[in-house]
Amino acid sequence: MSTRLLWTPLDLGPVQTRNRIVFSAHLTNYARDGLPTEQHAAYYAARAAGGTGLIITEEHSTHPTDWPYEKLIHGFHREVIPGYRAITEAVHRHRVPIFAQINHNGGQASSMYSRLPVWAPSPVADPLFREVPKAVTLAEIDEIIAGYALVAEHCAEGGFDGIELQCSHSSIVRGFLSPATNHRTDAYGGSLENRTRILIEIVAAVRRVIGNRLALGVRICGDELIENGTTIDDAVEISQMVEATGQVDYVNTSIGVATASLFMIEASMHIPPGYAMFIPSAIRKAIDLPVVGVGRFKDPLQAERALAEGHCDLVGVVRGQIADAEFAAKARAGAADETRLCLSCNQECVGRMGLNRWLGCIENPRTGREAQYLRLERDRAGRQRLTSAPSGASGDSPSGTASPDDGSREVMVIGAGPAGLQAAIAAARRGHCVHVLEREAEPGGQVRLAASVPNRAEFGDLIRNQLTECRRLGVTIEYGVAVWPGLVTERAPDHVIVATGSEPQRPWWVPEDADQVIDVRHVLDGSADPFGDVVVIDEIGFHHATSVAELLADRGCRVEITTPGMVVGQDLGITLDMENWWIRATDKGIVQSTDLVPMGYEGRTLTLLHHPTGTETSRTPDWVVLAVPSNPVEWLYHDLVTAGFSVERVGDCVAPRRAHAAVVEGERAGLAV
Amino acid sequence: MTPSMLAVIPVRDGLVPAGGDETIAECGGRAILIGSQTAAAEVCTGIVEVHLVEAGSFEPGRWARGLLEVLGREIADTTVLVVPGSPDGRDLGPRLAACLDRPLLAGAISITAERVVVVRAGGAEVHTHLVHEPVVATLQPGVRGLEQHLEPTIAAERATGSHRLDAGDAGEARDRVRRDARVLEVLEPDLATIDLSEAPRIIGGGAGLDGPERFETLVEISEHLGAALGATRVITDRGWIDHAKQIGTTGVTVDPDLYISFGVSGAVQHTAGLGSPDYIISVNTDPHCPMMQLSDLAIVSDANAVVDHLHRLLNLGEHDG
Amino acid sequence: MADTTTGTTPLSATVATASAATFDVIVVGAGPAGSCAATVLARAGHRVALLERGAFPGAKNMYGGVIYPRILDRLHPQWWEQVPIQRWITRRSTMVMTETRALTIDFRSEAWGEPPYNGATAYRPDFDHWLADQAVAAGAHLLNATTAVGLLRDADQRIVGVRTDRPDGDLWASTVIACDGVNSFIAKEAGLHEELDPANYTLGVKETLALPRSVIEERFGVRDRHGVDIEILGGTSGVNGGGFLYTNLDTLAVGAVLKLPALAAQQTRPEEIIGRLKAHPAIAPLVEGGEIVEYSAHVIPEAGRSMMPTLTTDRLLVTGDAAAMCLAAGIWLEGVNFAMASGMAAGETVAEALASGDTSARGLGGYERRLRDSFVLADHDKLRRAPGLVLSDRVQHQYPEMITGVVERMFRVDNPEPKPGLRRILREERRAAGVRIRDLARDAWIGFRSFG
Amino acid sequence: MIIVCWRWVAPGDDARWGGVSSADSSALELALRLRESQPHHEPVHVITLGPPGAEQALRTALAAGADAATRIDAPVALQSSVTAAAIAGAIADLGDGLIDGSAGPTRLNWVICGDYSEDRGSGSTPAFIAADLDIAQALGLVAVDIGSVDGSDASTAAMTLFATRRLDGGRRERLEISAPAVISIEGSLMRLRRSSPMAELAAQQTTIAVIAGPNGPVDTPQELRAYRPRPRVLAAPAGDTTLDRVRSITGADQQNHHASETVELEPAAAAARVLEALRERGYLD
Ligand SMILES: Cc1cc2nc3c(=O)[nH]c(=O)nc-3n(C[C@H](O)[C@H](O)[C@H](O)COP(=O)(O)OP(=O)(O)OC[C@H]3O[C@@H](n4cnc5c(N)ncnc54)[C@H](O)[C@@H]3O)c2cc1C
Ligand SMILES: Cc1cc2nc3c(=O)[nH]c(=O)nc-3n(C[C@H](O)[C@H](O)[C@H](O)COP(=O)(O)OP(=O)(O)OC[C@H]3O[C@@H](n4cnc5c(N)ncnc54)[C@H](O)[C@@H]3O)c2cc1C
Ligand SMILES: Cc1cc2nc3c(=O)[nH]c(=O)nc-3n(C[C@H](O)[C@H](O)[C@H](O)COP(=O)(O)OP(=O)(O)OC[C@H]3O[C@@H](n4cnc5c(N)ncnc54)[C@H](O)[C@@H]3O)c2cc1C
Ligand SMILES: Cc1cc2nc3c(=O)[nH]c(=O)nc-3n(C[C@H](O)[C@H](O)[C@H](O)COP(=O)(O)O)c2cc1C
Ligand code: SF4
Ligand code: SF4
Repeated sequence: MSTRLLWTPLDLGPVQTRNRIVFSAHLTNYARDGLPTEQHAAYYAARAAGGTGLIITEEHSTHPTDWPYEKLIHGFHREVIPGYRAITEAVHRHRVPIFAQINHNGGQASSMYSRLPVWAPSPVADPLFREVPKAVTLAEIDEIIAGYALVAEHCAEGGFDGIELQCSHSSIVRGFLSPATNHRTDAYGGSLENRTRILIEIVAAVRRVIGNRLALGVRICGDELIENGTTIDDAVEISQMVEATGQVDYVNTSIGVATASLFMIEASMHIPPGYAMFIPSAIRKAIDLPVVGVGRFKDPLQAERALAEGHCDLVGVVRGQIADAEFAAKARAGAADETRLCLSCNQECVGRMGLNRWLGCIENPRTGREAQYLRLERDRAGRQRLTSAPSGASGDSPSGTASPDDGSREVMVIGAGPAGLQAAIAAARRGHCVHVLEREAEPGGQVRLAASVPNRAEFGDLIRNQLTECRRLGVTIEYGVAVWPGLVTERAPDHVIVATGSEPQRPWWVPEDADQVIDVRHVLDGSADPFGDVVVIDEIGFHHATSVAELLADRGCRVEITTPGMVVGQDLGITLDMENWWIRATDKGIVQSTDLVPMGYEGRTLTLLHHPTGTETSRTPDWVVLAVPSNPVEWLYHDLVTAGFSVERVGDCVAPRRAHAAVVEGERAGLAV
Repeated sequence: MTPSMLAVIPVRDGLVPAGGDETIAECGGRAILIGSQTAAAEVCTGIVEVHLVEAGSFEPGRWARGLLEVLGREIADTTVLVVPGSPDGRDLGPRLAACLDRPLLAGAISITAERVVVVRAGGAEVHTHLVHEPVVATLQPGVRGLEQHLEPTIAAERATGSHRLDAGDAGEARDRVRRDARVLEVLEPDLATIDLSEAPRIIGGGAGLDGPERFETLVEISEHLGAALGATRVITDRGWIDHAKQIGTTGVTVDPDLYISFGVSGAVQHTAGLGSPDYIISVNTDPHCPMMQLSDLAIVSDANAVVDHLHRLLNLGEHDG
Repeated sequence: MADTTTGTTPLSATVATASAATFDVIVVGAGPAGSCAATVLARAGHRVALLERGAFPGAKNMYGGVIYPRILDRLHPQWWEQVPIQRWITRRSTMVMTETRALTIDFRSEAWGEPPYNGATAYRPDFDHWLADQAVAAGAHLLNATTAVGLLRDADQRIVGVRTDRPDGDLWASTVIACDGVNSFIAKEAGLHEELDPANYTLGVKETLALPRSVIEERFGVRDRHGVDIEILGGTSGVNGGGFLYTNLDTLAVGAVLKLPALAAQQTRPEEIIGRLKAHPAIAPLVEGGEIVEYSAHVIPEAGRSMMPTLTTDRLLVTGDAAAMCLAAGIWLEGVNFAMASGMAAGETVAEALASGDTSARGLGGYERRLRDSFVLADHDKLRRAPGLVLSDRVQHQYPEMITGVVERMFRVDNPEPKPGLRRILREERRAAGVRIRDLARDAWIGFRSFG
Repeated sequence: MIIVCWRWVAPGDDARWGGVSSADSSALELALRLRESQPHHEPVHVITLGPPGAEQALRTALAAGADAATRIDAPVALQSSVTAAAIAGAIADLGDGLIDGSAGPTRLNWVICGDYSEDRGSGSTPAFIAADLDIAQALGLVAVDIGSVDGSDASTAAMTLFATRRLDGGRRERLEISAPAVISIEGSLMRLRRSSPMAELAAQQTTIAVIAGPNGPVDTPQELRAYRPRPRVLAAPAGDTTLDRVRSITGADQQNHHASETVELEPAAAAARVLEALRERGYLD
């Protein structure tokens, strides 16, 4: 299958995109004090340089009553304009058009930051924020509309090529469109036509200020996935009304509501790629405007197919381009297999949004740090007599000090987990000669295990991507070699990076001879095969316990997960895996018990303490499977330090954490060689 | 003439061709089925009006002329006659157009009684033709899809009328020219070349297989079992077999009765294109991978050795590889 | 159903005895060299076959993008009225760059934008096709899609023609001119070329970037059909070589010429080197937003005079790239003009020899003389050592560092410090760049002799 | 006589890159092989419709062995029925009684076309030619049994050809085609032979007959735009409740399949087990 349609230009009103790939709107948390920053500019510019067809920025707020999260761009302040210019100029340099998404989040917000009542069509509390909003008056509706127009004007002044109205998953306009949140009885409520009135009025007001120079798009939700919400038929009708205004140049789509069904908007790997395709397809059938399809487009072929089957005219590739800024360019050059494929893990992009941190990517240490890396490389390459690298206060900055470039060195990396492989890549990119030694017959370390369970296979692409990069850079990998200090002495590398990961740990309460108590890793690597009644103890609060529980349930075990936490798999909420987990766990009959601390194991009896109440309960399972913190494998590092080698360590062998830490540290250590 | 559409579907031995159902759906359920055993033909979309014309074996010239004789009124009253762009349809369409002296709009992707949209310039352009005068159009199979896949209806049960054309034109044979080629026999699908999407039995190979020669062995096995060969993306990426054989979201969507997988892990991107086989056998070293979970018979074993043994058991000769 | 493509029999077995030659001359390769040779000979009334491997002349030929066609004055007066060019070069820049600094010498001449012009950018499928058309118009017999696969020899081992890949494909002639480009198969067959030494070759890589005409004219400060030629020293990611950037009407050609052994040693892919060149602060603003429409790579004989084969043997001449007459030394990237000139010289020589009835090596002796009298060998002799110098580590890495360092400090205002003297700057920057006086002096001398 | 019809296409109207499809060139090869299978010399005549640039392609045909070539001077973008009519007219003009054989020994036997042209047009031209000449057609042939041509004596009426044609669903049919007929073949069938250098040079000197063709009607749509595929019907997720729809979209409702039977076997036994299961299920006897 060729990717011909993908590379065909398309007109969106006055703007032409050179291909069909859109970097659709998404929050980055790069804003500071309500203003866009240099971080934004560098981030978008990298994607523009990487060949994307169109960029749509994160939302710019249209009104002071709208401040749902801290790092929101306050588009209604004129002070944003210089920042807008910096962004648009950086992007335009690559001849890529950039649109601004403008929005009022309406009732999907809290008054915490704004200290103003939240506005909405009707006093219906959002399930996430649980705050009853103020139903807006007709005068306030006019104010909202004026706010959109004002921000559109700022955007035009700031050099944007178009405006997108976010009317889909988190917006006061959505609030009006949806019968679930619009209970009004005036001209703005009731019939679909009435509910769409505010949208049509905003379109007219915005078009009036931007004239015909800028493109105007509307993002519409195809199924809110909430009770009594709008569904695809409504979306089709709304699109037709939007088209009928004759003032809109394209329609973007999405699915779900950002608060109640966020997990469907930024679907994790449990949900099939292209899952929301029915939405653009149905809309496109009804209207003539170009329609954008979004939702787990990970692959140029997949995108081409969606275009070829007429489901959409443009494809949104958001996380795909967060993970690899050159997604489009690589595909264009026929090197799609060199793409750093997004894992749909949601750990460092979506996940960090929930934690109020700037957007990153588990696989790509450069995401969000484009400017620093650019500077660093330039400085390095120029062999400038630098004494210190760009200082970043946090550990997130690319590196410590820039070493003088004194030619290629022999680097030995021990361990082919994500940390070791990333270190190898970074060092090889610096021109060093890198050799990786791995004990097992295969690369990947714990990631290999993590990806071996149902529906988690895409997590393994992390390793596949790293291996591709290693191959390209000429990194050599030797398998089946368990490294000991003597081997290092024998091979005498110039520098060693230890990335030996972590190993399972037995908690204090497990007796030595308890053979039926095992670690999740033993289940996944096949060294144990539990049966019957199984209790999985979740002290990590991530995929470890839930994955194994599912696997065992599939094998016919009766599984209960217990956790000392308030909920099993606590962090699954952050990566939007929680809802799917619940659906599957229920289907598979997995029991979840919370607030339980294991206290002892005797015979086959497991004692558990309900810590809020102090009551003890017990279980007598056939097997106990532990998802508990592991031990760093650090002896080799210490031995090598003692032996006087130039050595650095990275990843779980420093302190057992997650893959992003392994990758970031690997990159840092590799660059520092 | 009020704008109207009518599908003309060439049928062989009761078989509706590729794109036939789509064509009928495009015409709102109005159709003529012409060919052999039309009464037995099964239609998987709504039928409003269907005329059966028993016409013997495929002879496009004679069919076109004959249709005018038996259904001249219906045809004359129809603005847009739509023929599926299947091999027979592509042959019949121009003959029909020539007989009727109507323009032909071939290779359409969308047809209504008012406008016909055709693809041109090797797929770079679409041309919209407004229907000012009666036309014949051919609809590309597969571009439309069906709203819902209905249980097949036997055409005869809904037939508005039945007609018969003289099958042979023995008289003509001795004439100065024979005006149609004669069908000697229809050969059943050659599984090596069949479109995977149409194959009733499929063997799928995945990354568990260790080399391209394994696939050569598999080709022989699948031929013997009357199955077509497919593969996962990993394999097509490696170039061991053609991309057209890739099953999954970015490959072909298949729907076989029988699926046998060797060394396939069963990633969603693969299984999403698998349809719903009646029976699945998988051979894999990992009993827990999703493909094995999906299987009716999951065999834990080295797929490479199993392939070789199968080859031997089927007496397909020693394979050096 | 089986396919019938006629196979060719092994050549070593060929002992030809044809008495009546089909042609007087066979010219192998309808590149610039071949077409010029064929034109000259056809005009002199000889029967000439011009063989071209591609679907038409130039169909597959790649190069950087600039042609200096003045040599055509003699062959095609007023050539500028017909030749299909992209832009006339009226600005030529030479850039010396390190990863963060660049020094540009920029020359502009309006005279180059008027007849008789100097250089032009052109697409090879256009230019070569046109040039071959001139040969056809003169009466040469052009055979497209015809590859020469060997030389025909008679019982005395004399060259009597060429075998092609077509059925019944033997063509007879008393003289063969090898114009088949770099790695000339014919010259090798004739025993004129020694085995390939990678050290003598560079790899030319090029990307063609599409940009609107107006953008190009704005960025490069040209209009009408005027264009720019930028040659770059340094900026090739540590691989010895040089870069270039040329303007066509609505595309840019950006590329690099890279020393093969250095490239292999660095494990860097040529695309990445172009990628980094494009990202250089001095180049990025010129190429930004260009969409890659083509990527190509080709080897170039670079060692100049020192690797030229013997140019003549009995009944055979070697021209153009086939004879390594390409000047690819850093800031020079010329070959088409040398090819055309040598093709013309070959044509004239053979015409003379045919008239005198002696096409032995002696009869063809006029070829080298002609070349020596023209710029072809004159330039090559003069620049004999230039490739070595330009591609040396010092010129590639240390001098750019030193030169740009000097300029940076000259123009930097270090107030309140007083300006240091130029002499001190020179000394300090030379040391900082690790350049020894002895090498500097020697290189200066070679440079002076070559370029001065 | 055998007529070969070529559709010449030049991308971007640049004649240098112009040419015919591999199906068209294999049509000529088939014609030449049919000619060679006959004891007498049956003339092969190539016709193309196009601008002067198309003559280069006709010269290739002459060099490869065609006896004559005609260019119908006309724009390439005509309606296929008009193109066909022009070609049929040109064929008819080649001689009275050519088609019904009444003209004596030279009668029209085959009109051979490629199955598709380089610009993948509508593919309907051959059928229109057949209709215009009122002769048989056999289109989309994937195999032609050249040895089967029956009719060693050109004057006998019946000349037949056996061939295989591709149907849908992977099926094929065997056809008996009696001359005169229009046939079209796929490009994979055979490759056009290369000509000798001297034939090539000779062909360059040959004059090519040019006849005036129609100027229209060209294939003019009311509206022309860049290719925009039609949306294939795609069902919206089923279910009335939100959860039903979520389950349907996420595929949660399909993920609960358990292996009915899992066995661990040595390869030999595993292979035997596979065959046994296939037999049990009736897939194998
Ligand atoms: C079941 C499970 C699920 C998980 N899920 C997630 C998740 O969803 N998201 C997430 O971010 N993280 C997850 N993790 C954690 C994540 O996999 C680890 O944090 C990460 O792999 C650590 O990377 P590393 O390279 O530091 O170490 P490892 O991945 O442990 O790799 C260390 C490598 O070093 C090799 N090695 C050790 N000693 C030697 C020696 N002496 N010589 C040679 N080689 C040696 C080992 O064989 C191993 O291959 C999960 C972990 C598990 C076990
Ligand atoms: C956007 C996108 C689209 C995609 N589209 C498709 C698509 O259309 N089709 C598709 O197939 N994939 C597609 N993929 C790739 C898909 O995600 C999987 O990577 C792929 O299907 C895995 O192929 P596999 O099962 O052959 O390989 P693996 O997942 O590597 O599985 C190999 C299997 O072989 C087993 N095995 C190993 N050795 C042996 C042995 N000796 N004997 C028996 N078994 C053995 C292993 O246990 C494992 O189960 C797509 C991916 C993305 C991101
Ligand atoms: C990257 C790069 C950039 C360059 N930039 C420039 C530049 O900017 N300006 C400049 O003046 N020069 C440049 N050159 C050099 C220039 O391209 C060559 O010197 C010039 O093309 C040589 O002409 P030629 O006729 O000898 O050979 P070619 O142009 O190589 O022509 C040889 C011809 O012979 C044909 N042929 C080969 N073998 C056979 C055979 N066996 N049978 C039949 N036909 C055969 C080929 O198809 C070809 O048409 C560049 C070269 C490269 C690689
Ligand atoms: C971190 C993150 C933040 C997002 N924020 C927004 C937003 O502010 N506005 C919006 O319309 N969509 C937002 N989205 C949704 C994306 O536009 C897109 O629909 C979604 O990521 C699915 O596309 P993908 O699978 O290509 O990532 C966000 C997505 C991500 C990953
Ligand atoms: S963090 Fe995970 S989901 Fe987010 S962009 Fe990176 S790989 Fe994709
Ligand atoms: S303990 Fe409760 S009240 Fe106190 S900080 Fe935590 S959440 Fe807030």
